[in-house]
This record gives sequence, structure tokens and C-alpha cells, in this order.
Amino acid sequence: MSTPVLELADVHTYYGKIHALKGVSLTVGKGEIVTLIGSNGAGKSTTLRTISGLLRPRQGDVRLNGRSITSTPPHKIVEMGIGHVPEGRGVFPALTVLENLEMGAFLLRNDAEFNRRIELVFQVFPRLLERIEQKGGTLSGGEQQMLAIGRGLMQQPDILLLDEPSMGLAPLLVEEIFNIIRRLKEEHGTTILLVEQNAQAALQVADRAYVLETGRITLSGTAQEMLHDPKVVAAYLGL
Amino acid sequence: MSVILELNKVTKRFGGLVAVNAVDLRIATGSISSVIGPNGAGKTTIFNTITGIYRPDEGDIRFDGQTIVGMRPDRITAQGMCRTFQNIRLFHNMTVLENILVGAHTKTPSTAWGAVLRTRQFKRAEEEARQEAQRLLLYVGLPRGLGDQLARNLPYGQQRRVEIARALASKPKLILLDEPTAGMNPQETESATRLFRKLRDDLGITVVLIEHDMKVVMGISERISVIDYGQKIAEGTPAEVRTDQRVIEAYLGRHAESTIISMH
Amino acid sequence: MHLRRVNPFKEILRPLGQLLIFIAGSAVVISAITLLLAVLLRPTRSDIDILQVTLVLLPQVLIDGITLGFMYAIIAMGYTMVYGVLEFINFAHGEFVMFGAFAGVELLIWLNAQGVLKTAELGLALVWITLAVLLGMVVAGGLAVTTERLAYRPLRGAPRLVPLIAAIGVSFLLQDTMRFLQSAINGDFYRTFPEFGPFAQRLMLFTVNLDGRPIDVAIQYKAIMLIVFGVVMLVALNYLVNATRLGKAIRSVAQDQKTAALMGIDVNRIIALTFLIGGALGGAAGVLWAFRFTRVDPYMGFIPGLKAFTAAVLGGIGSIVGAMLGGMVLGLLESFSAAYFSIFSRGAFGAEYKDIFAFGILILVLIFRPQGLLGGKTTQKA
Amino acid sequence: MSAHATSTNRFLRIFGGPFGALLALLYAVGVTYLLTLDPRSLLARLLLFSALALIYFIPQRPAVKFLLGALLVLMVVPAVGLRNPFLLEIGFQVAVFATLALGLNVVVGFAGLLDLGYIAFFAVGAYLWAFFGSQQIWHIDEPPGTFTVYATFPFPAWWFWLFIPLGILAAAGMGIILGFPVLRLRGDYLAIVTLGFGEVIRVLANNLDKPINLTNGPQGITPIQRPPLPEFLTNPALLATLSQWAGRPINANDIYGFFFYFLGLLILGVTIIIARRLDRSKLGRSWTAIREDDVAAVAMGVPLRRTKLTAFAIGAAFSGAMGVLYAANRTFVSPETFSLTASISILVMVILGGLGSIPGVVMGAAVVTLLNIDILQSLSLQLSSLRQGADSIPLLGIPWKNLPTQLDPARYQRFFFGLLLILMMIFRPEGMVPAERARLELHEDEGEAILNAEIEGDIAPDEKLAD
Repeated sequence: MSTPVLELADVHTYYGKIHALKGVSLTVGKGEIVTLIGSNGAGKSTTLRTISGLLRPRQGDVRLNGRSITSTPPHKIVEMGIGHVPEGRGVFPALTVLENLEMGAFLLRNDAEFNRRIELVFQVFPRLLERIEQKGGTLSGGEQQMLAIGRGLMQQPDILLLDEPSMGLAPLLVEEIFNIIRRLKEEHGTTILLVEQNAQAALQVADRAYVLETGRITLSGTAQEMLHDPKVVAAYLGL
Repeated sequence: MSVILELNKVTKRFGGLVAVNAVDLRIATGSISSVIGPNGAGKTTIFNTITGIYRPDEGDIRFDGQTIVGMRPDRITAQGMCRTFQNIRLFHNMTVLENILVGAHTKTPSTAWGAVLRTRQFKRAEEEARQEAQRLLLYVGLPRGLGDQLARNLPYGQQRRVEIARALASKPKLILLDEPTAGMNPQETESATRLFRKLRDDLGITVVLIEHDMKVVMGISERISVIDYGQKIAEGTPAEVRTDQRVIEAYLGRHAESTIISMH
Repeated sequence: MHLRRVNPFKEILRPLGQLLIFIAGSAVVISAITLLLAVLLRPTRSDIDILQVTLVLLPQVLIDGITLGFMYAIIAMGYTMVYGVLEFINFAHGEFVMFGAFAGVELLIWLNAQGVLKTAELGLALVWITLAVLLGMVVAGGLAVTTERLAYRPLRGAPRLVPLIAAIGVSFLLQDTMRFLQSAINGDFYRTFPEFGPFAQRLMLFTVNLDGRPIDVAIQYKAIMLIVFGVVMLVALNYLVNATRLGKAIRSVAQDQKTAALMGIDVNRIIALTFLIGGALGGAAGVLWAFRFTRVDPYMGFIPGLKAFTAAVLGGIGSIVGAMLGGMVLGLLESFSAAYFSIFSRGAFGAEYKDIFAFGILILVLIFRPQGLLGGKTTQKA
Repeated sequence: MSAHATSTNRFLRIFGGPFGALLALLYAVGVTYLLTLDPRSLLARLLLFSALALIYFIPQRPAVKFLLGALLVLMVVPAVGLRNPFLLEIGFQVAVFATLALGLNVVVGFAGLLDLGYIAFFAVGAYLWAFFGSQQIWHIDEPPGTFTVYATFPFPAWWFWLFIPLGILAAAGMGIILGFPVLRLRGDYLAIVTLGFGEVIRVLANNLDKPINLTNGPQGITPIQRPPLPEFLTNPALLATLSQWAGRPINANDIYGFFFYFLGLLILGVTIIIARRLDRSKLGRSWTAIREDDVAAVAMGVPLRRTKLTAFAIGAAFSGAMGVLYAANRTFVSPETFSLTASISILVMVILGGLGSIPGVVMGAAVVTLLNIDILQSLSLQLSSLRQGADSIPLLGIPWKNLPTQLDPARYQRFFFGLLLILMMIFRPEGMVPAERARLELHEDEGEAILNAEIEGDIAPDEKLAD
């Protein structure tokens, strides 16, 4: 097996005294969608924040394409190829849609490449092109989520971390967002680590999944296995 | 059927943005109703306008037969309306019991002079308030020993319950719950839903919810109002709303019937 | 399509135009109100012709107000920028101004001691002043960055009162540190701006006839110079923030630090740079302040700091254009109140009340328009 | 208080049990002995203070601690004060500033409203008695410096007692007047506006010598009357006895030292009781609630306006009473006393002791007052005596007498305050004796609290109050 794009080995993260991640290990291979499911407070967002360097693990190793990024500051990690679409979207409210997308390509100085990427984003999200001069803060929830993902794509990362992309969205939009995630993989080969409350929908689009419970991985397997695992069904699918 | 809360053509603007546009709403006494709609449609703004945090630019809001437009939020609470918040706004550095005691503010008759002089009346009022708070703690399904914990140290689901206990301490006739099951897993959601029904059945409190979880909304509500772009686009029983073409287009989506499972 | 191109010309002309409108607008409004008052009060006064006195004083009062306005505006920028990125009022900003002033004045005193200032013509004198301003910028900017690193950075993420109280501490500490340094080296703690060059000379503008008496309207070279420095700095800062990559990074850090980091921006570096820029502007203003008011002492930063903060709030804190407008309005108001309070009230209330006046305005603004004159609601953080 | 016993460190544990109580008593007696040996020794005074602090921290029953503390404060200090009245003066000032700090603590610590102009309320009380308790009323038409001397005061001296409640009312009223316009302001804005308010009061005190002379401007008002002492205290026989004890002549002026010391302690005591009881009442909970989240508090029925105004009024009231007392004690009042530095120094007391913690604030007030009027002054004296000699500064080799007088430590209060504030904020923001609440915050449980930390950054008060 070739080197995974992303690899976490026994990662421990703390918030002050609170032991939030108690030895998380996982891998994401190229072109895969891997989802991390778990209840609120299990440490899903903490895992993503640890990967992108917003939090620093006290123990363990995070590797991107085989290189350790455990003690690399977040802005360097972005440069190395991780795009993180944070929980709550993190759209810059006072910047226009275009400026928000520009921020995604902050590190890119090549105009031609910039134009190529932004074309691609508008291809995936035609709605953003319609709203190009609008301020980020005036977009609807669904549009903001699209903008956040689009901005992540502007970084053209080796792996895209999506944190609760369906949070707070109406059922109609949830469906649309998951369709887009599926398209990203199928048409653009994007590697994605997806954190979701909505386990049902996440498992529909993912290749593999991990279950996180109070800071520990308790279960892993293919998405299909998970969808039929009685424990998963009882705890996360609510059927 | 008597109406406890009535909104007549209520409009709220922020600068040029019309967040709530001429919304009419009637909540029957003793009912359980929901307000649903896409994110940013103006649901929370409606709650904020009802509870006096915002003042409506136009229209009238009547609670229990009396207009409450322009009334201070604390006065409205004293009239018998209380709420919870979308993103849980407990007093994080106060204990659980203290949180509930703040909720009982309007119902605790102790005064500052009484506190300074340690009058008998003060002591009695404090003692009674404490006992009542303890009772509420148990009522919403929290363990007895939790009272002395700091609110911030509680897990999410319990924080939601403390928030409901805090609201109940004001002895409301009407309680407004803003996305009360957001971030809960299916089991927690189910037991929370049971609690909402208990509030109405045991205590006779009128319940209004904002909710995204269609399972909760469809399962518990007697009437549903659908808001989109600040306007009410539909209203009716769950069955009516579920099949309303405009609601499907604006909110539920084509697969409405099949996706009504656990989409929050 | 090239989406990312900035028009540098536009980015220079726009703030210049705004500045001009602000100056002209506030000057006209405030003068009109004053003249109206004078006309109204005229019949009640037999001792002096109050309208005539008002008119005679007016040009000088306007020029004083505008130069003061520039200084407030430049200092206010520091508050506004730091507030923009950290939502924190840097109480010690006035002390950066003070350190800058001392640095510039010390340099000029030293130059004077070398005998080079005495003979300076206008051109050379300008060079020396510019050098002093630059040194003030370097010292104050460096101090601001150091302060941020040592005292504020450890407190990031703490409850809001915590950094504010630390900033008050920094302010006090810096005041007495300078006092100590000056006392230890010079034996006393205040210094005087050396007099040199032809700055006291006046440039005649025009003469007006008032009741047959000609009144010369002239402007001091000193005032012209202060205005030129002010314009250059304000325009340069606007360009930096609106038209450069650095400016874009600053603006995005101001809106959302975590997300900015996820865009590949080194947030710590940007915050340090913001302090550097704000501090440097403060230092420049300090030297200009010393030039204008001659005396520098360790406690001199407090009042301009407070006034500039008022100006920033007046214009809408966090808004750079707002700081320019707020500074102008406050400078003019203060110069008018200092000149006319006493005359209009027959000496009952002196110029000392101008500070009370400034605070009164601050309170009124905060009550009726807490977002300031130009502050929009869109900039609030979610 | 008993909560301390549980977290006692090893050193303090030796003061537990009956033996420990005896040990503490011995320490107190030892300090007393040192003080009587050399009443002027700074070290002895600091040891006395350390004994008081020790008594607070040792693991003993509250009654025992109270008894030991009372022994030192009510017996030892006055007894030694006979020989060195400076001790009484320090005690009086500690009482004054501790009361002020407790008042500020109501506003900042309990209600979370940062007030940087708090000294203004003290000024209101002080100027109130200064105006009515002096001859200023006769001078109202005269500019400063042109005074005719009058033989009588407009009001009898015993009116002082009347003016203590009046001072409370006036300051509370000022608190409300300040409170009204700033009700809607938050955090940093409030800080700046209150700072402005403090400056306004000072500027007014400085300038209200015209058009009518109310404050006598920068020169200040003097003499101000002191309340008459009861006959039995000024009895010559008593004075003679005391003189014999003290080994120096004791006159009525010395008696005033005792009088103000005890009166200050009395007011401080009452203030402590009131602050404690309010903190543990519905009002105290409301203060904490608006400090934590004002939107939620209002939604729970807490009236924002009234709750904030009571905090301002009660906080101000404490210092109003002390202002009257202070004016009488000094017999002189001038704007200089009410500078921004004074406001900040009271804030330093509150922060150093522990925001919201009553014992902490009192302790903070004691430390800062000692620093201000005793330690720095003593160092300055030391320095000036060195300046008389011919010695040189070690290492630098500069003769002491060449050292500029501008370098007196007493002139560098701001330096120490500043340093203290910064260090406290970085290393111990909860203060020396943290409030119960702050302590709870530090001992949060692990376990399920992960979520709260996880979502903390995302809970933003996105709703703003319309009113």
C-alpha cells in the first residue's frame, strides 16, 4: 500500500487539563472519502483541529504524505496541503464572495493558476458566481457552506477536512451539500476527511468510516459495514 | 379555543434587510407548535422579537390578551413567557442551582434590604427558592448531586436540560425552545422530546419550538408554521405541511418523505 | 479575467478625497454653528463685538483644529487597527506616542548640540524633522511589538477584562520607565523640542476686510508641515490596508483569526505587524505633537491617547476612514471650544473645559450611535 | 473560610489544631514584641501584616481566627500606636482604601462593570464635607487666595455625623447619574467612559473656583472640621496616663488618631458585612448573571437597568462614607488626591486581592496601601539619608549624593502598579485570594467537559440587545 495522504498515530490532545483525544489513530488514502462519526463532544472537531495545527497534540504523530506535521504551525500546514473547512463555516462576513475565494488562494501568487482554480470552483458552485460581489455575511446558510467549501478548494489541498458541513442546514440543502461532496470525489478526485453529526448521510457518501467515542476510536470499517453494524445503527442512525 | 400568543403583521428590519416580514402567528393555549424554515429564514429573530430582545418595526404582539410591544424583556418574562437559546446561554461560571435560581428571579420575593439585614422573610424566601430549584432539577431529569457543579462542566445534553429548568423556574405559561435538540444524538433527542410533551401534559405550559429535526417536529407538533425569507409561507398540521408544495420546494426537498429520518 | 488586480491610483485618490471632504465638511459645519451662536449672542453683549472677535479668530482656530485633527487621526489609527484585529483597546497606545516623541526630541536635541540645527535652511530643517519622525516611528513601533509579545500575547483568549487591565498596567509601567530613564540620564524628566528652522514664519494667504479693518490670514510653515505629514501618513496607511496583500491579511485576521490561519496566514505575525504599524504611526504623531506643543514628558501620552480613542470611537472603532473623520471632528471641536468657550461665557468657563467637552461627545456618541459615525453593523464578528 | 483548610499547603498545616493556634498566637506576640522594641521599624510593621495574613490562611476554626485577628487589630495596633502614631495612620488608610476597594469590587468583581473613574465617588463624599464642614461657604464669592479670615464655621462640627449618611446618599446618587448614560455600554467602552467621568470630576474640582467658588480650585479647601471628641477621651487625667505609658506626651491630636482608626475599622466592618450578604443574595446572583451573559439574564427576568444601577449606587455608597471621613481626617481636600492614578491604585487592590473575593480585596488594599505610604516612602527616606553621606553606589561607583532626587522610589508608584497589574494578569489573574467562583473554575472536572471546551469558541453572543 502506498503512503496514505494523512495518517494519525496515537494522537493525544488536551484542552488545558481536559484530555480530549486519547490516542486517535487513523489513515486517509488518496482519493478516499473517510468519515468520522460520533456524538457531540466525542472529539471529532478536536481531531480536525489537531490535524490542521489549530491545536497541538501532546503526544503522537500527525503525518501528511509521510512527513510529520505534528509541530508545524497552522499556516505552514495549509501551505503543505491541508484544507480545513471549519465548523460554522468561517466565512469572512465583511469580504465579498470573490474576496473570500481570494483568501483561499492567499499563498498563491500565480495569476493564471488562480484563474484556473476559481473557474473550477464556479463550475462546482455556479451559485457563487451569481453572488460574486455580495458580502459573505449576507449569504444564506447553504450558500455560506458552499463558499466555505469553495474557498477550501481554492487551496487545492491534498486533503480537504470538512467539519459538519450539514450543520444547521435545512433538509433540502443538506441533500445538496452531500451531492456536491460526492461530485468532488467522483469528478475531481478530491481526498476528503468528513466529520458529521448526520451519520446516515455521511455514510452514504463515504468509502470508510471511524467511530469516535469520548476521544477514542471505537470502531472502523467500510461505510457499508458501518451502515449495517447494529451498534452503529442503534447509537448513530436512530432507527 | 383561546389564544395565548398572537402576532399581527410583525415586521423587523435590520438596516435594509427585512428579517421578519409581516408575520402572523397564533398560538393556542396549551398547544405544542413548531416554527420551521431554512437557516437564516428569520425564526430566531421572531423569537427575539417576541421576547422583547428586539422591538418590532411594525405590527403587534399580544401575550395573554395584552400587547407586549415595547415591553422590556425582563418584564415580558415576568408576565409568564420564558425561553431557551439556540446555542445554550447558561451562566457558565455559576453552579447549576444558581442558574436555576436566576431563572426564578421574578418569583423570588427577597429584597436587597432583606439580604443586608438577614430578615426572617429573606431567609425563608431563599430557602424556598432553593428547594424549588432542586425540585426542578429533578423534574427535567438531572441527578440530585448536580446542583453544585459549575454549569460549564456539564455535558451538552445536560446543559440543555439545565437551560429548560432555568426557564421553568420563572413559572412560565409559555415556553419558547430554540433548537432544543440541536447537537443531540438520537437517544438524547428522544428523551428530550418526551420532556417537552411532559411540560405541556403535566404543567399545562404552552410550548413553541424552533427545530430542524423533522422527526421531532412532525412527531410532537400540533401545528407547524413554516418561515422562509422572513415570511410565513405555510401553516397547518404536520400532515398538511409535509405535503405542501411550497414547503417542499423551499425547505424539505424532493425526498421529503424519505429523509424525514434524523436530519437535523 | 484578472480578478485580483488593484488600481493603485484609485487607492491613493480615494482616501485623499475622503480626507478633503471630512476636513471641509466638519470645518464648515462647526464654523457655521459658532458664527450662528456669535450672531445670537451679539445683542446681549455690550463689552465687545462678539461677532467681530469670532471672525478675527476664526482662521487661526481652523488651522489649529485641522492640525490637531491630523494628530488625533494618526493616533486613532493605532487604536482602530489593534481593535480591529484583537477587539481590544490598547490602553498603552498613548505611551507609544510618548516614547516616539522622546526619541524624536532626543535626536533633535543631540543634533542641536552638534550645532547642525542652528544653520538649517527650510529644506535641511525638513530633513532633520523627517529623520526625527522616522526615528520616533522606529522606536514606538519596536516598543509596540515588544509590548505585544511580552504582555499581550500570553493573554490571548483570556476574558476581555484581563488584557484590558494588563494594558493599563503597561501604560503605567511605560510612563514611569521613561520618567526613570530621563531622570537618571538628564536629572529631570521632561524635555523641550529645540527651536530651529524657519517653521515659525508665516505664509500669507489673503487679507479680509472687516468693518474697514484688514485682517491677514496667514498660515505658519509649521502648520503646513504638520498637515503634509498627516496627509502622507493617512494616505499611505489606507493604501497599505486596502491595496496590499498584507492589508488583506490584516483584514481577514480582524474578521476571524482561526479561519485566517486556515488560509495560510501567520496570525501571530500579522498581529505583531499590526502593532508595529499602529505603534509607528503613534510614534510619528508623538514627534509631531512635540513639534507642535514643544514640551515632552512621560505623562504626555495620556490626554492625546484618550482623545484619539474618542476620535476612533466617534468615527466607528475598527474603521480606518472613521478614525480620520473622528480625528478631524474632534480636533476642530476642541480647538473651537478652547477658543470660544471663554469668550461666549464671559470668562466663566475657560479653555480647561475642552476636555470635559470631548468626553461629553464621547458619551453622547456611545449612547446614540455606539457604532460611531461611519461604523456599519456589518463588521461585527459573528 | 473553611474551604481554605482543605487546600492548605504543608507549611500552613503546622498551624492546625490547638497547638497550631498557640503557635499562631506566639507568632503574633513575637511580632508585637518586635514592634514595641522599635516602633519605627518597617520590618516590624510588615511582620505584623504578615501575621494578619497568616491568621487568615491557617487551618483553624473561624472563631479562633477571628479572635486572633481581633487581638492584633483591636489591641496590639492601638497599643503600639501609642508610641508610634504612624501605625494608626497606616491602619486608618488601609481601612479607607479597603472600603473603597470593596466598593469597586461590587462594580467590577460582582457585576463585571469595569469602572476606571471610581475615585470620583470618594471625591464626592470628601468635597461634600469639605464644603459644608469648612468656611468655604463664606468664600463663595471670592476667588482663591483673596480670603478674609472668619472666626466661625457655618455649621457645627457634630454635623459630621449627619454628613456620613449624606455622603453615602450623594455618592450613590452620583453612581446612578453616571450609571444612566453608560447602561448600554459594554466592557472596554464602559472603562473609557468611566475614566472620562473620573477626569471630569477632577477637572471640575480644579476649575469650580469660578464663576462661583465651590472647590477653591487647585489650592483645595482647608481647614475642615473634625467631629468633636467626647469629653471622657480628652480628659487630662486620661491623657496623662496615656503619656506615661507611651513615654511621650499624648494630646488631643493623638486621640484623634485612635478615633479615626476605630471609626475607619467600624465602617470597613459594616462594609464587609453588607458586601458579603449582598453577594449571597438574589441581587448578588443577578450581578453575576449579567456579568456572565446579559442577554440570557434579561431573558430570565433580571432587570438589566436596575441591576446595573444598584451595582453602581452601592459600590459608590461605600466610598461616599469614606470620603466624608477622609476629609475630616485630613482637614484638607484638593483635586490632586482624586487622580487617575488613585482610581487605578484601587483597581490594583481589587485585582491583586482577587476580583470578587472579599477577603482578597481587603488584603489587596492592605498590600497596596502599605506599598504606597509605607514601603516606598521608607525607601525614599533611606535613599535621602544615603544622599547625605559620602558613600558611592556599589558597582556603579557614582556618589549617592549625585543621584537625582527625581529617582526617589516614592515617585514611581505607577511603575509598581503597572508591573503588578501585568504580572498578575499573566500569572495569576484570579488574585492572591481567589473568589470561591474563580477557585471552582480552576478545579473543573475532567471527563465529559471535553465538549464544552470544544464548542467554547463557537458559542458567540450573536444576539445583541435592542434596548
